[in-house]
Amino acid sequence: MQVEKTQEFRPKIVAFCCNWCSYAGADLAGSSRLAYPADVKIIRVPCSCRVNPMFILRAFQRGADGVILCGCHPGDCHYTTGNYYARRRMTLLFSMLDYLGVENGRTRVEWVSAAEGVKFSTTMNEFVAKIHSLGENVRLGDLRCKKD
Amino acid sequence: MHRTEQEQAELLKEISGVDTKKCMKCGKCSASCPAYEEMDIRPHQFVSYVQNGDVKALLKSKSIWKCLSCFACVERCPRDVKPAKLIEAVRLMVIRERGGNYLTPDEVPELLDEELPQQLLASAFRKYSK
Amino acid sequence: MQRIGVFVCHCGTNIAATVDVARVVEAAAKEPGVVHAEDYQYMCSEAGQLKIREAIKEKNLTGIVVCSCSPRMHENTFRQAAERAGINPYMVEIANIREHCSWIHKDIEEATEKAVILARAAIAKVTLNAPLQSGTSRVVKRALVIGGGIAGIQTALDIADAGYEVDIVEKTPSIGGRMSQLDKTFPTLDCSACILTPKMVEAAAHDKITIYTYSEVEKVSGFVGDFQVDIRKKARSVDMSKCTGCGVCQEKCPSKKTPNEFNRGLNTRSAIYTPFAQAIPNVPVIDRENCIKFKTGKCGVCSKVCQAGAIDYEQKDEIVTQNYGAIVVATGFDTIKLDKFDEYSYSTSPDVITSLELERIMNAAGPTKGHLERMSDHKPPKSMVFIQCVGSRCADKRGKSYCSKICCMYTAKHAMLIRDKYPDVEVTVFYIDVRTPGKNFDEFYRRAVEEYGVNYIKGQVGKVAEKGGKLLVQGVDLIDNKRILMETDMVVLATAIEPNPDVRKIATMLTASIDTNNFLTESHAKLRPVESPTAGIFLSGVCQGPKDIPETVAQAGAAAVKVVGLLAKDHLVTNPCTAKSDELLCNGCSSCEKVCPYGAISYEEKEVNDHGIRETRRVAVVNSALCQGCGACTVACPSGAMDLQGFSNRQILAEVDAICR
Amino acid sequence: MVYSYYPGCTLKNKAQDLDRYARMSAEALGFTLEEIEEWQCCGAVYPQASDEIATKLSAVRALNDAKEKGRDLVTLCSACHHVIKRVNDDMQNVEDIRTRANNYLKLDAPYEGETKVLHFLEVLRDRVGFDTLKEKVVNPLTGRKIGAYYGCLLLRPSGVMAFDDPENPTIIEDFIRALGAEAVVYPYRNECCGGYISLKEKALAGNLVDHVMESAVDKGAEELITACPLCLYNLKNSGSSKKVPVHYITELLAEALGLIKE
Repeated sequence: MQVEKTQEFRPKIVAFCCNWCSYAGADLAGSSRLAYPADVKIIRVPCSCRVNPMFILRAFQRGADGVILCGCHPGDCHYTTGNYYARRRMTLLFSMLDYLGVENGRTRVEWVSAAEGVKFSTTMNEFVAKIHSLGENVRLGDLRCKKD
Repeated sequence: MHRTEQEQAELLKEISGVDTKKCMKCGKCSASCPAYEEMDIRPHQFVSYVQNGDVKALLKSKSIWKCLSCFACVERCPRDVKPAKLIEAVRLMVIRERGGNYLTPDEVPELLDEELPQQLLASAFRKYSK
Repeated sequence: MQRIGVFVCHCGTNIAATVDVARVVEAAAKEPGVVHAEDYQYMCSEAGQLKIREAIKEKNLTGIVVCSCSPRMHENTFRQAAERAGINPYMVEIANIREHCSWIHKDIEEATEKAVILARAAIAKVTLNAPLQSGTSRVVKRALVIGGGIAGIQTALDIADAGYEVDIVEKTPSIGGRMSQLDKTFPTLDCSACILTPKMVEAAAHDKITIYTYSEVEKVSGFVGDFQVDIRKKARSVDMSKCTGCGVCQEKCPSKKTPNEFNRGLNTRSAIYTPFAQAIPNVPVIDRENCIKFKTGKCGVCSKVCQAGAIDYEQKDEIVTQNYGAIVVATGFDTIKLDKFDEYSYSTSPDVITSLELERIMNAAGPTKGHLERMSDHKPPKSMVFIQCVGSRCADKRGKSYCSKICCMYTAKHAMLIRDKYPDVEVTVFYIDVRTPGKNFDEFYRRAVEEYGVNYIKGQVGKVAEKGGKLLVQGVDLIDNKRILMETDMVVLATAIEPNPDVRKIATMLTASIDTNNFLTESHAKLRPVESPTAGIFLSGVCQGPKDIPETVAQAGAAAVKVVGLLAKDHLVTNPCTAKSDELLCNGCSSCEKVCPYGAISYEEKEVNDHGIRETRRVAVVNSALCQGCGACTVACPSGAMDLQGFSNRQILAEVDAICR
Repeated sequence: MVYSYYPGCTLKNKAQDLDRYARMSAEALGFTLEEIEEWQCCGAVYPQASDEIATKLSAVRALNDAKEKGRDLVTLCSACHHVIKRVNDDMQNVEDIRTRANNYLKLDAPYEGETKVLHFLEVLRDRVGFDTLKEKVVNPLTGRKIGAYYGCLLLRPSGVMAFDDPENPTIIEDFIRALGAEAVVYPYRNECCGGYISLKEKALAGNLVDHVMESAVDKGAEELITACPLCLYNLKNSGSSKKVPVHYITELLAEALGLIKE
């Protein structure tokens, strides 16, 4: 049993969620008991525009296999325009990650409103499945962090 | 090639580029049409007939030969639907079929008169025949 | 070194059924800095909170982590508990092990493992938390209302009645707005002036209300609670303290050719004028562009006839600077220009008019003294045609995409009034839909049809052409599927309304957002309908969206309540999770300033001590009263000088590390 | 200034006056209309269907010819102007039509709507200027009450044609005033006369012409001018109402410029 567990690939997935829409959407997924894999761990940020590309690079460096950023729908940002900044920054970052050999599928931006518990859960299920299909991320991992 | 009425309706939408769903049924096209009285199916009805897939009636309609291509309906439509394009598409669907021509060369001599401009013949053949 | 306490909640069985709480406690206790860890049935209960308070005191905790439900539920509860025990409320972090864990996972092993990781991330974050102090900012107990129509007047009256000072700034020479131009109002048909003028008088007489007419807002700075506003009082050329409002100057003024704006250009007025007889203040202004004295230097008739000696050609514009705690926008609307709808012959025929023009024609104080007549030959019409939705509900660029909302009702009103007063006039209405959602509205419309015999035709008009001194209306009846070609004497166009064109300029000054149709955006379409997303800015009337009078008055009252709620506070507590710039790292590049949606970042020349070197640098300074804490600037900053308190780079990275460990 | 000029089928035939007076007047006003070589009939009807390509090619050839000479393309007949202007718009904005038309034509360089299409009246208004025109008038048409007949093709759809306000145009009225005559504005000046269907639908065309004539007469017009040979034919020959004479715009222009010797 124990042996089987360690052999199974359990991806590490970081989800940045804005406080106003997506974090609330995740709460709604929870209160609606809409399951998604436990591999997803959410970090709360005030707005998607708070997410510095550095945070995502750091996650990959520390062994994350996928990073997803969720924010309010365009036009619905609590801070009016934050999600537009996020979208532009992530577009740039993702193209750079692609260049570095980190597959496009390992990163994703999704707009999830506070009412979209279903969407949150579906998105996370899809994303985890995608990461499973891509397997372990080896590109940016800091070898010093690697544990045997 | 045989098409169902629904397929014909889709084809009409495609070659006309008209999105029939945009229509809010105000009737301004028909209110603007100078040929309205001569039409058995009116401009606004072309939009709803196509939307409802009722193409057979349109193919038989004499309205397609009465449309003046004056674009008053296009200009004044508040929803940018462009009924004239739909009427032209129906007309094309008819004349593209064998035997669908509304004007044949042997009819021409008796229609001619002294002053008739070439342009009228050119346009008549383009509108009525393939 | 922090001393951290971890409190794991069972939430009854909500958490404990899928998360092995004891294992979470055990794992948390091993994390660096954790000196206390325990679990309890309901942490949010009084008993649970007591446990937290006691632990803080007994173990000298400096920070706490509560593993429980979503912070959106109980973050405040636990912050207050921490504060009561004497530590800073911002030294609390929540690990959401209910909504994000126990409720969505079935496998106890998996859920427990995840709960441990979430706890670890929260511990890592709280280790880097710093005490934060909510600031306070002052509230100036005075409100500004921009626009003196019914919306502005009602808002001002409600605020003033609650005991606060209010200033109304109105661009035209009198308050009253669009409502003062109306003849009767639906659905009760009371005379507009009879219900509006008492309110105008009340506002003018109110000891808490100051009215600036013929004035405009010129500059706005500051923020919620303390806006500083420059108001330009345009030179009236008449001394308000001396003028008695006798009206002789207007009578004697030789320049009488200026189109009368109040009557929508249907007649003319003198160069010195009050817009209408009940104007408040009842003091005329000189329209300098059309005054002979100002144009040629000669004339001066008004000055000669004024017994009070009130005429002052030398008067200059004056700037009044005033501070306000809150600002209400009530700038109202205008009808759209009809130059793109000439199929209706509005530009070419004087007998084709807008509904607002008809209001003036039907008004006893209007250009025809209330007699219904054609503007071309002043003959009474025998038949009239009303066309609905002119410029409303348009998908093309000619008009507006929205429904103007008021036209169906005022058209029914006009039709009914005309049939009532002139039963021999035939009235036909061309409509697309008749929209009458409102109390007693549909009944009103049905009365127009059933009792007054107004002929409603479902269909539109394609062309209106002048012919033989009459108007030839070419339309369609969609129910009968037949062409309508009728001669008529007058055509009335239910012209779309649009926000007052000045609103764009005002919204920019206020940093209030505006939609593609120039309507001001509300903070939440359902739940915050009278607040702008910009704190301290409120919306009243049609500037926010098309409305009739009852709705406008209701919204005006709602806006006033929000203003009063704000002004009632002695100070405002500011969110301490604001951006902060490290002046040693800042290179003054302005990147942060450009992305800030609140204008919270400015630059100062500041003397800094950089490793012993003293120099003056241009550095970013965040106004914490304006900053809302979104963090856009932190990412824009190329030198890493800008950080967000409560969500700092180091804190978030620590969470990332803890999750990926 | 030399413009490429597309006369079209009718101006070479039944409407030679329209063509001849245009060229004479152009020279008198300081510009030249140089007929493009080997032009083909535009078909006189703009094909609106998205799958019609072959019927647009003659217009593209004319447009490309002007492009190669680096000139603006001037038209006179309303139908030609309508067809060429709209095909040009397709070549600018409709990728599918642009690609397919270029695939057919195999030009040296693909044509992408570079040519500017001007109606003769637009040259007078925007390049010569009606004020200049007024100065060049030697034989002002004083006292004549002239109605402009726009018809439909010059004005609509206004988004593409961008000729004038489609419901209340003024360009021909300004032209009439520049020639010294009185412009009579009447509401049916932009309503269709039914020219296109006058071959087979005589009754309908007659009806529409009557509406236009009645409207013009009601407002006091004593003669009408038009840019379209088909409208001219139809206004003259269809309908039963009282008629006023109809002329080409260029006929009056040449007269006012003193180019017609009695």
